[in-house]
Amino acid sequence: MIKYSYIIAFLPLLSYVLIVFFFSKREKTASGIAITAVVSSFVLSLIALFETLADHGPHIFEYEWIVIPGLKLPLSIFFDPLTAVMLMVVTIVSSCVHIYSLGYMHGDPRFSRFYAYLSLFTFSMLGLVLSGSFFVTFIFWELVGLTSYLLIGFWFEKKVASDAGKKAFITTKIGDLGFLAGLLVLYWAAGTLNYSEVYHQIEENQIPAIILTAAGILIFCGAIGKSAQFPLHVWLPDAMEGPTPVSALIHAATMVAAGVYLTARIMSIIVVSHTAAMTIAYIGAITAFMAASIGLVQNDIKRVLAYSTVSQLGYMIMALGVSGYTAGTFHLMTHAFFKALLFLGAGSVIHAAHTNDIQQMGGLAKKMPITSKTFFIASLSIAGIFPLSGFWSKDEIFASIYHEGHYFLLALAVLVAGMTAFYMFRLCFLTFTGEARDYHVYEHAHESPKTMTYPLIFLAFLSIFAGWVGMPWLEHGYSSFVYFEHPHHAAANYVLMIVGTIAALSGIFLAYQMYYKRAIDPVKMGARFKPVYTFIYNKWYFDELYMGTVIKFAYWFMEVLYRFDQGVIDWFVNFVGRFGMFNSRVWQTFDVYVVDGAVNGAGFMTRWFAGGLRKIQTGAVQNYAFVIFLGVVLLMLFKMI
Amino acid sequence: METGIFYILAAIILTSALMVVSLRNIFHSALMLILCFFAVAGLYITLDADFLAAVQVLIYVGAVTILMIFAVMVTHQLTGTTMRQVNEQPIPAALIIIVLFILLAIAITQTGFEVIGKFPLMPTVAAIGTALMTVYVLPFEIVSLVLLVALIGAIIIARRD
Amino acid sequence: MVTLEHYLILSALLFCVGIFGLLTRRNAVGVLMSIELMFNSANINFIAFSKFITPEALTGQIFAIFVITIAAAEATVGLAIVVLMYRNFNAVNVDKINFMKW
Amino acid sequence: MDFPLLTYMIFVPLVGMVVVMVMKKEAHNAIRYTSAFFSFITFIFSCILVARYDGSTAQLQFVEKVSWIPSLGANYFLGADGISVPMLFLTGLLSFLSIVASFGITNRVKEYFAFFLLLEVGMVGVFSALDLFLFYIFWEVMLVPMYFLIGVWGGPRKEYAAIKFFLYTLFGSVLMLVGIIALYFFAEPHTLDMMELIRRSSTYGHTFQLIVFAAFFIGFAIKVPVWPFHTWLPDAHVEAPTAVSVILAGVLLKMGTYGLMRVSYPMFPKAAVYYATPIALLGLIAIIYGAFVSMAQKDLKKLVAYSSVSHMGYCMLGLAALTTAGFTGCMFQMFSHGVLTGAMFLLVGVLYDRTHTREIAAFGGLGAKIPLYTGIFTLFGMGSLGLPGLSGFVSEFMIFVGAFNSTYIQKWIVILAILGVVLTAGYILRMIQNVFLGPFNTRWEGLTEINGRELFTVIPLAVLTILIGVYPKLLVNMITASMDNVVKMITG
Repeated sequence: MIKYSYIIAFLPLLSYVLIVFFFSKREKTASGIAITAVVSSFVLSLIALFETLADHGPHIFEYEWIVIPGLKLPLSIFFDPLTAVMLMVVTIVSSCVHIYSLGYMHGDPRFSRFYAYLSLFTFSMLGLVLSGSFFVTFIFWELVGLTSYLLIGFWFEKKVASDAGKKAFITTKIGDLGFLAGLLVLYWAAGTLNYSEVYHQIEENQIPAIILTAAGILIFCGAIGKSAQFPLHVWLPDAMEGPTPVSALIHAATMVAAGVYLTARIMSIIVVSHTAAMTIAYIGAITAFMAASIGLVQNDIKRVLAYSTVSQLGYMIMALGVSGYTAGTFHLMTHAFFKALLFLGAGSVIHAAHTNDIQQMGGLAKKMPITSKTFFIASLSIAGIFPLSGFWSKDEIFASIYHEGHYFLLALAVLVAGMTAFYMFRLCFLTFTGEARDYHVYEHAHESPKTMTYPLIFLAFLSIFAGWVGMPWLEHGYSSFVYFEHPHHAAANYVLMIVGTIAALSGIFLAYQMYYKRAIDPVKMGARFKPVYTFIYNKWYFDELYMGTVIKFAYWFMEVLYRFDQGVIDWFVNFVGRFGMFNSRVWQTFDVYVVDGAVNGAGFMTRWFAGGLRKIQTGAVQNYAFVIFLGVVLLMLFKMI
Repeated sequence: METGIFYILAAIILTSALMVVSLRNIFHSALMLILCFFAVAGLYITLDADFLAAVQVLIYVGAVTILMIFAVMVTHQLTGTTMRQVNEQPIPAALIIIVLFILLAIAITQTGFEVIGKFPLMPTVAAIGTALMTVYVLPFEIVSLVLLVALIGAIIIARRD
Repeated sequence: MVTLEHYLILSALLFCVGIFGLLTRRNAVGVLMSIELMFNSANINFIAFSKFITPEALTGQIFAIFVITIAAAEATVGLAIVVLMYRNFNAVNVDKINFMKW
Repeated sequence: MDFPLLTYMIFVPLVGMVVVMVMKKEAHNAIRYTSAFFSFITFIFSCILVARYDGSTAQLQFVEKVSWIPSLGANYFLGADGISVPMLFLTGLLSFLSIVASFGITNRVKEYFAFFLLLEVGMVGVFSALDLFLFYIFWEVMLVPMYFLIGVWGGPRKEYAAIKFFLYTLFGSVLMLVGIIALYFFAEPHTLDMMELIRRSSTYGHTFQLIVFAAFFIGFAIKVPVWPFHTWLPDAHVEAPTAVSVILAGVLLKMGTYGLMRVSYPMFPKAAVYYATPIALLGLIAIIYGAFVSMAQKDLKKLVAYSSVSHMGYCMLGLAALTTAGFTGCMFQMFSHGVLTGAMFLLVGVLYDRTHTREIAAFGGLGAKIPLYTGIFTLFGMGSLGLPGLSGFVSEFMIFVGAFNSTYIQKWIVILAILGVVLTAGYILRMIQNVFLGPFNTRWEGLTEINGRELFTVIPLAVLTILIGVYPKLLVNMITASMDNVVKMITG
């Protein structure tokens, strides 16, 4: 299967083409095709996974694309265990979302188009995962960006939605600038962009360290954009304007994780370049902390989850930054499942409650048993409670950081773990427990249809057990499958496990006290720490900062340049034109009065003389005769005198 | 005697010529022209040119003047004596002929002609005939042609078409 | 004694009178008459010269004959023109026939 | 010499023009279909050209050479290689589509189509002439119909735009003529044969190269247009009728870069190296400046016009690189930009025909009303902003790689030029959002979907942009041998 792994990606593309060209009017068929395609991809990925388990590879395939002297860009596939895992993640989450959307998008006027976009996204994401060179990655990187744009702005009649789409596209594009520049630097230095060849050259020390650092950081810029890392994280919360299944698929589980995937792909650079590694680690750490802090106080259920995503992505990036290849990718996988579950659960809630505001919810557990139960499982998992998936992956991250000796980062990671637990349970308690704060919402709430709850159950199952493959005691667990260079098999560190669990439990306890028992009044807390509260409630004022600086500058600059264009360049052109006109008028004057004057003068003189002279021409023969004789007389006089 | 005849003839010629150019009635002018031609013919005789005198009378008086009189008759309704017969330049014309005459007279008197004396009067008809048919035969024939052309031309011009 | 000069002066006078007529007469026939006068003056000259300078050659007389012939031809054509003028322009005054004016 | 394909390509439209001229003035439909027929024949010829072209060699193909003005050394010398074949194809295609798109013209139909066919003659001629004299003649031939097409069938400020276009281009032509004359007299024995002149390029002195190159460069730069000679472009585009804008953006702009690639660079290799950095800087300025100014536009057509300035800036950057990748990218970008911008203008024209406004702010939410149109427009918009899978990306990437790997220009220029990518995304997305997304502007309740004829004009372009975007080898294989040849001539 690995040999034909491109089929995995092309099935959804086929589905996209079919839907767009043939079934855009037939919703049932369209969704059927899309689901069939993605499930088939899942099955094929599963086969590929088993093949990879047998032979880790990497398996490399190349298809000629552009070959010109000095530039060779093949379409290549690089199939290693990470690819296999990513394929699984993408196809599983995508399948769940496809099925879930049957219920969620039911009755939408652009139902088949939604499935078309989902298929296109799945294709792009699978392509991204399969790609065997930075160049091909970049291609699919842009394509997932496009589908993200299209899906965020799916309900484009809402101004906020179309704004959010645009913001997402442009913000990630800024990161892509770095990615592109990194590709250029890397290509310039290495002469190839294929993973295998680049890795090989790095191993052989053929590329100077400084260039590697530059290339690494530049490529990581792409990840900053795509994975919504500080300082380009601002687009992700806004992206929640898209349909919730989209948020689950693209903006929680897969596309945003592509940045992490890319960072994992530059692990070779990270291990050689300390600067690059630390840049990555600290950006991850800052992001994790910042996003978690913002998540503490948000009231929009999807925004809380969005900040949670940003925070968790920061976690993964931080792990990769400290060379925790296994840890980062492991957390990527577990996070994909429970975060997708959280989003789908939130979608289910929104579907039922028709609101995003958790302050208006409450007590929904009674109305929505499956949703609330799965949601709790996912929350426990993300908080890192033994023995759920999140616990294992988070523990792996702690272990990696600890192993590399970055104690400050470790402390931060633990703190963020506590904060995560707090805001997740704040969300759970406010949504599902207690009294209904908005009776109207409560009254209309109902459990979602089966198409929506089955994926929830399936994902809940994964949220519990998917992490078990990474138990430190397993001899042939995750760490011996996905690893960098050689299996990194750390022994179980019970101290870190306990510390992590304590952090999570204390977060949950605090949330319990504040939002379930109401022992501590959150409003009072907010009032007491007013400046901090306002600061984090307003998301650290990043949007305002960017609006006030970059955007404002761009707008100002474009106006200035346009004015310059009209006022200076075009003015000059017109001036030249006008000067020409003026000149021609001057010369015209000269021409009329001097040159033409001379010509006309000559003519005039001639006329004047002639006018005199022609009077001689009387026409009377005798006058002529007279003159003749006069002439004779004169001649004689002349001769004789 | 000879001198007397000359002066009488000269007087007749000049008087009649002046009347030709100055008479109001063109018909009278034509008559005066005949007189003038006769006088000139007389003058030819004094110059021993008997044949030419005859020709003068025959052609000028007999043909040309009669032709002129015919023309005058044809155009008679326009040649009434009431009209001014002289144009606006008699005074300049007079001045110029006076000056011209003075100059001619000066030229004539100043020039020393080599006069070869007088020959006795003798008939010239035979001599002229011989000359015309021998030495001057070509000009003679050309002139006859010119006459012919002039005749035809006159007919063509005057023809009413 | 009548000398060559006498004849020449007479001829000159006649010539001048002819010119006067040529320059002043309005009637075309009058103009033609004046021209005949001038021809005659020229003939007088020819014959006078013939008599006084080349008495035996008769060249002057022959020339005079030619002049007379030409004069006759001239008169014919001239009078034809006069008739034509009269017919076409209803005028025989030469100063009226001034199409060449300006 | 077998079938004289290029001659046929040049003269079929000319015959068409004559036929149109003798047709009855009132027979509008007959005139339309006749012109479409003749341009279609030309298009078929261009397809045959592409099919029979052998891209594996840089040799000239389809050569026709007939002595023309022996006293001047001017020949009727035609030929095609990798530089001209894609342009000829583009000309054939866009002319045909433009003529179909102009079926809506009702004013002075006969003259319009006659001029259009004459324009096609000039364009095909420019791209196939290999004799400088012939080249110059075709160059001027195409100027006159363009002037009238803008000046007679244009918008409210058509006279201004037409005069500006005409004078500006004429100014460039004059400089070019000076260059041609200089070359003619410098070459011993005097010749106007481009290939011969290129062969002798090593004999030209350094200073001579610098000066004559500059003369040619300004001549061509006005056509491209390179900043700061670009201001005729927005005016001409905005005022010109839709189809003329398409030709203007799709083909005429390419003549500038084509000229640089055909004449300036191979003939003056030393100057090309000497001027590499200034040209790269001009390209950089054009990219950034054009993008920013596009962003400030409130008129759809003007936006697309300024985006052309930006996109042609990439071409200049690729040229300045003096690498095969850069040159191939430049050529690819020329083709791709012709397709994309041509389509954009067609689409703007479609909208304008229905709404009689091009003001971006007047629209909004059209995506719900005319989804098909929106989809196509978005496709070309994405192509324009360099989305992978569409043609724009391939060319941009090749240009960037080519320029970055070049030894002739500094790296920071390229890095700054990359900024253009995000700026392009900025203005394209802003435009798409303001026109198609957001709440529906009820003023356009009666708006109808794109019709069959209009679809017919844009679908080939859409197919093309996807085709060469996904499988660029189609085009790359056609051009790269020639590009490599040119680069080798310059860098030795």
